[in-house]
Amino acid sequence: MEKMDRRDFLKRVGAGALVTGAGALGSGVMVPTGLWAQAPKIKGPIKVGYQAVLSGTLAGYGEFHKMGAQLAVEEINQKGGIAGVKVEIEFRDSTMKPDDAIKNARYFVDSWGADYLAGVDSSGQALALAPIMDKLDRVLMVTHAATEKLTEEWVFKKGIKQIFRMVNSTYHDSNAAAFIAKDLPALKWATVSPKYEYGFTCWKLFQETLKKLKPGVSFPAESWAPAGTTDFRSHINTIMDANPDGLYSTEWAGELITFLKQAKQAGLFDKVKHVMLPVGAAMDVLEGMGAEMPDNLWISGRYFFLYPNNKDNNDWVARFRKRWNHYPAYVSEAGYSAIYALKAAVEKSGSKETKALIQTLEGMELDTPAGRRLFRKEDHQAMYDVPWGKTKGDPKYPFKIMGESKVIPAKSYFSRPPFEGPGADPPFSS
Amino acid sequence: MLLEVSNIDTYYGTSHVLQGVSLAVEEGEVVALLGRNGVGKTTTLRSIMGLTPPQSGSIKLADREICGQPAYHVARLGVGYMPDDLRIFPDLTTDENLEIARRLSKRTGYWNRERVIELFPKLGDLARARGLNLSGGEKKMLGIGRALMANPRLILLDEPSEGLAPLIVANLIEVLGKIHQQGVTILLADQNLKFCRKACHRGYIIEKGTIQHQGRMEDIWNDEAIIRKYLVV
Amino acid sequence: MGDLILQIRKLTNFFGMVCTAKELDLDIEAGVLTSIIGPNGAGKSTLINLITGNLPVQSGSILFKGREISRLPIHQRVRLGICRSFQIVNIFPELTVLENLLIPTLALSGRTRRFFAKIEGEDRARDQVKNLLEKVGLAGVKDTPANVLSHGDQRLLEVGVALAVEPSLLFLDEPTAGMNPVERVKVLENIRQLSREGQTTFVLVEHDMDIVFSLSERVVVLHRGDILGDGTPEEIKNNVQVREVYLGDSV
Amino acid sequence: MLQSVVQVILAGLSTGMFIWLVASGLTLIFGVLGVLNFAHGSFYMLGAYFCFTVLKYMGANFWLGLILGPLCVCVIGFIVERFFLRYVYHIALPYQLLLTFAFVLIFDNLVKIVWGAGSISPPALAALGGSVDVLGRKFPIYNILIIVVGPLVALALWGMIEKTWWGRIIRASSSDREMASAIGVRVPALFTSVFVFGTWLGALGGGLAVPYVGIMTSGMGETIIIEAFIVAVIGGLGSLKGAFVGALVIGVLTAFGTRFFPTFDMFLTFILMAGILLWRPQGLFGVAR
Amino acid sequence: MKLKSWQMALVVLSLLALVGVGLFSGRFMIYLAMRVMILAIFALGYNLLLGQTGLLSFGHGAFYAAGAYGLGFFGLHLSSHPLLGLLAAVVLAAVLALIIGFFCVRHTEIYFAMLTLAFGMMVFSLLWSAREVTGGDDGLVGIMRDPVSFFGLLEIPIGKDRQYYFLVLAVFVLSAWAVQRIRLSPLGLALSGIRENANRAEFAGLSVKNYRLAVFVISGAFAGLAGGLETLLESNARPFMAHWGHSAEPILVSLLGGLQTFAGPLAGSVIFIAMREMVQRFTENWMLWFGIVLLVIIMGFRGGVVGVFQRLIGQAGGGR
Repeated sequence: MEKMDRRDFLKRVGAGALVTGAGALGSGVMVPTGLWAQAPKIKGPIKVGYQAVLSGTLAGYGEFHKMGAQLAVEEINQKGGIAGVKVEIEFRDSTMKPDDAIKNARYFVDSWGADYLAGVDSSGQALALAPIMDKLDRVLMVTHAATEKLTEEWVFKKGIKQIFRMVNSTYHDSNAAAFIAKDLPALKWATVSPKYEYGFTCWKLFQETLKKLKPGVSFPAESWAPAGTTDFRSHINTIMDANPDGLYSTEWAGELITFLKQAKQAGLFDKVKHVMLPVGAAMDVLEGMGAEMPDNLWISGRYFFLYPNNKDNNDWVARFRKRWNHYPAYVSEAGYSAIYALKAAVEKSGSKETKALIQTLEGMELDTPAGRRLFRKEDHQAMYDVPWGKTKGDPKYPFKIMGESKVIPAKSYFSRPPFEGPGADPPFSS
Repeated sequence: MLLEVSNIDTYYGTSHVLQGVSLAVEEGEVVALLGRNGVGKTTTLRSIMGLTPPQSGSIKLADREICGQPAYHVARLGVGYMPDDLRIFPDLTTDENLEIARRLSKRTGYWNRERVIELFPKLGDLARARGLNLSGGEKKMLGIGRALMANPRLILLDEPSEGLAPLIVANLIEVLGKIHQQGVTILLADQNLKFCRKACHRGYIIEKGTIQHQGRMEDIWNDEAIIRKYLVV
Repeated sequence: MGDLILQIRKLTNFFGMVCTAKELDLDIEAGVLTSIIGPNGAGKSTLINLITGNLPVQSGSILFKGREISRLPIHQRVRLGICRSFQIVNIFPELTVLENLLIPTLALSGRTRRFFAKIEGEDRARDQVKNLLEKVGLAGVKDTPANVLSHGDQRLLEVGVALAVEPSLLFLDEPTAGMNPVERVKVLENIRQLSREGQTTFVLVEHDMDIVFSLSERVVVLHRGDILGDGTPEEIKNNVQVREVYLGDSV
Repeated sequence: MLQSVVQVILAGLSTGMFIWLVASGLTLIFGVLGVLNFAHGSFYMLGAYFCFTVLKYMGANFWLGLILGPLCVCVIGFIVERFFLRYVYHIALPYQLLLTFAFVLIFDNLVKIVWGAGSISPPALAALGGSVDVLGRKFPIYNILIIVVGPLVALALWGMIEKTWWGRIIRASSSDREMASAIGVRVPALFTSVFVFGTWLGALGGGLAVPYVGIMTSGMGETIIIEAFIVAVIGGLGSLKGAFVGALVIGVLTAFGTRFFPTFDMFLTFILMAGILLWRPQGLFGVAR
Repeated sequence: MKLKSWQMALVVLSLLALVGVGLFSGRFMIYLAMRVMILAIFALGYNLLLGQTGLLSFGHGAFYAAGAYGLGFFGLHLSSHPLLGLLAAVVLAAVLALIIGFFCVRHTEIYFAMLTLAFGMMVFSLLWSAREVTGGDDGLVGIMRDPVSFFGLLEIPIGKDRQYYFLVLAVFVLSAWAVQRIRLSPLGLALSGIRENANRAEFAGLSVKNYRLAVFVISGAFAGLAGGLETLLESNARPFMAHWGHSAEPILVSLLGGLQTFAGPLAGSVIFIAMREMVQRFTENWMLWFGIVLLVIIMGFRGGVVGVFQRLIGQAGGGR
């Protein structure tokens, strides 16, 4: 395995940034420029196969995916497409089942003729797709599934180069949370988390990192809720029996709403002062909880529409709201950016061939609503910063927002891989 | 003619059970359907009731065609039925078994709970006992009582004397007499010739799905050849 | 003749709800065509159910050829040589006549365990079934599904299926019910013939007294779970008690 | 420890009563019609959505929504029974399951089309949103309401079945359809009415579920129907008493399992189910069919 | 039972078509065809239980999963020989079916269905919970298709989908042939007898319980075979395979095609996968339309598609 030290890595990143920067020079972010209009003509439309869950209890996530990706396609086509070629997009229901994910991907590539794949919600689906991606040989831009194994094992170790991930992985949900937690006056942490790999992994990483960052901590209780839990009363009891100072929970979507509502009723937030919800800043949760959302919970997500507070992002949120009458969810941003990543890659490489796209995407920097993303060459993970903050009310919004945001730089908690061995685990003191 | 069954053919699956059965019952008569096991007595009653609709033929109740009508319709026209296995509703108490039959029929008349209990005083003591806890004899009383509660013009009784001790059979004859006095027409199917002789006016003898003989009960009783042929060893 | 093929001792709990439990003793002699008669609810069917295993025996013993069988499952009793036909048609309705008869024939020789052989290749069983078809007179309809046969033919098939396991003791529960006269004669001839051959001891439950008296060598009268009469047809015909039972109790 | 156990029992009771509300309709329908209605979970879901809609658009209060919402679902139940289910009573069980399963697919998607794909999270009820103190820990008033409502529904059902005229006809018809028709019961009409009533029970459960669960989604019926199935099977299919006891057992067992054996709580439910079925195939209070 | 000439022609044509798909079709078609064949193996075996013997199991997903995980474990820890792996899949599934079947076959109808459901879900929750061994909900991932090697003398690569297709086709044809042999064997006849009239079968000298257990194990083995094949195709095994929702698939397929025919599960598998695929192409609310189609089939084509087809042929040919 090729060894690489940090300086090398930074150099490459720097170089990538330079190139990309040059490409974007003098133009508004995301706005197609004339620079690549002269590029050799690409044949036919560029086809994007996008799969997300469109049925069942999580169907709302699929809709948010669609809004983002659809908006990007509309914008791009309105302005003449990618390098003069129209973008076509087709959505398919992934049903959250791995075998359906595989079937969809095969359909997109082998039958419909997709040039680029995006979407995928669950870790199980992403991992099921990983082994066949080299055979399908299309770039798969994962916009939701969070398992670190995808980029760490399949891209980095096994060299399945077709896989990229637009969003944060479990490292953000666990390690970054630990970085926040270490500064909180809480020594005893407990969790109520989903009873599947995502929940298990995040809790394990959170504990490991926090232990290193703050040796005195203990973890007196954990409680696991199977998918589809509608009643968290017993889980809440488990936590309250342990009497912790802090609660960490990777519950998400509807189940997080249910959990928060029931925990509030049970007075959990009166007893436990420090609560961390790594995916609590999702729009469905914030909107769903509305005014009932307790104040002062630490929340984060893959993206939050008020961050970064700059013109690009604010304009995008405005466009999104105008088009869909919704605030963008994090999957919307990921879906949107996934299409723009394709655009950037195609325009830069002048080709829609997978090989060219991979080469271009590796190390590419991309300005997106969530801020500047860097696709790490080694594991194809997009590096970008997502804030943590505490819930608070704001008269401008009918729901609680993230106040007092705190940004942990992605690279400080996101270093493993490619840096294996001693010192690769957080805390990653430089 | 209150009941006129003409030439009905009834099948159970492929089994041609009734082969052109015809019989008639006058208003106010007590008529017996005699025959050994398995000759078609039960099926005849079920066909009249609409539980096993005949494939062809005609059944008229007071000149109204009821062949092929659903059972509940026949019941509401005033036909009471007691099946051979009685089929007392096991989850219902004695009172409820009676009540349900009365309220479902829109007919009014002589018969009500008090009158039935007058007829079978034992049922008064068992008012709150569930059907499944009753003895065979008690069920039989309840079965007859239930059939009466609808104030029917005609009741069909399947094997009323079967399994009853001699003393009770005698009692039953008395009871049927009382019922008859109230103007109820009775068609019963039974194997017990002595019982039928005392309880009925006329009799039909059925064998292998066809009526073989008919006549006044006294005549049948005195016809040794007929008895030997159709009824006894 | 004269060997006891079946000995029933102190069998209880075998008839309907009407009467209290009594104990019953009954012997069946090998080779003697026996009929069991009695009015409804006398306990005839229950008795057969107990002997053949359809109902569990509560107490008492049943010895078949000297062997206690009252706790054995049905199929083991069948393999020992006890079989029965049913009062209501009880065959394999959607299978053809041939298949109906093949099942017991193959089962008897343990060949139904063969899961990869072709049924066409089961020559021995096919020969046996062919004989049987001739015997019961269904050869002409052998490929007809059983449920489209006439009722009489279904009854014939019912008897045929029971015979196919080559029982040494066979209970026939109203074998001629629902048959037309021609079929009836055919069945009765068969029974008489087979009984004479002596491999099978027949026990008949019948209501048709013509049949009972013309066929049986011994008649047992059951009434409320009790044996009311037992003897030759002539003896039974002249038994006053029996007559009473059929015409109704002393009213 | 005592505090913990009491809390777990309370949580188990409220879970159990919840499942009971859904299982009661399922059991009633099976007991009388002999049909395993897989779409019962859909009625639960539709109940939730209709209650919510009544609440939202008619400006009605929660109780009125709880009355009107399920009534709307009854209309759907009527259509399902009268025009579809009625024709499969006499055919084999798998077809019945398949038919009701088809309705699950249809209703789930119709809800998605009509109300949108995302979860809907209605605001908490002002009056019942609070909590009371039980051994030093808060317990929601609404859960207490459910713990009370569950037995009340059981009592009402029991009273209806045992004491009313309609209940008598139901009992008579469920044990002997043919005899019931022979004394004048219009059995098909009765079945329709029972099905519609069962639908109403399921929809009522759905309406009550929303403040309890906090959200509703287009697939919300699928989890609950499995739990209701398990409960109905353990208790004995068709036995309301069994469903009630089964719901309590499963509710409390799940609560204890979650609290004390977190790894195998799912496993426990099914091992209990298998154990009971092996010991008594007809379920705790079922009658062998 | 002799094949009629049109049936023979249909078989030959289907085989030719299948080979043609493998040789000339696009990759997606090949993939779909493999899914259809794997589902068909599952359903054909299952239908020995449901159609032939009349037992409704809601737990055959457990045996499918046993095959999938069996092949997965075998491949990851012992040998990555695909045929040995498939053998391991079948053996593990059959053993599991023997154990579960032992408890279940004494009951029938709805009780049998519910018991098998409970056992199947137990397997599901074990697969889900025993993360260290099974990988939890992520399942076993990355099971590769090594070449089929015959003692090192001959190696047939199956890495590419088109190559693997012919292995699946071969297994499928063998399975279909085997199932048909079983259907037409003395055992098959005995099973039909048990379905038609268990009491009479008992009086024909059959130990009904043992025969039920035997067919339970046989159908479980076919489920395991299908599970193993799918694991090789998708290179993963996942707990959902044991879920009742997956157990319901062969039921659905058999009912769609027709319960009491050999071709029923085959036709059902084609319809199930092809219809879903087609509906999915024109609407995202595919479940709605799928539900409506199901409704129409149940209300209108009760004997399944094959049953209706046969009736048409029968009418055209003038009776049976």
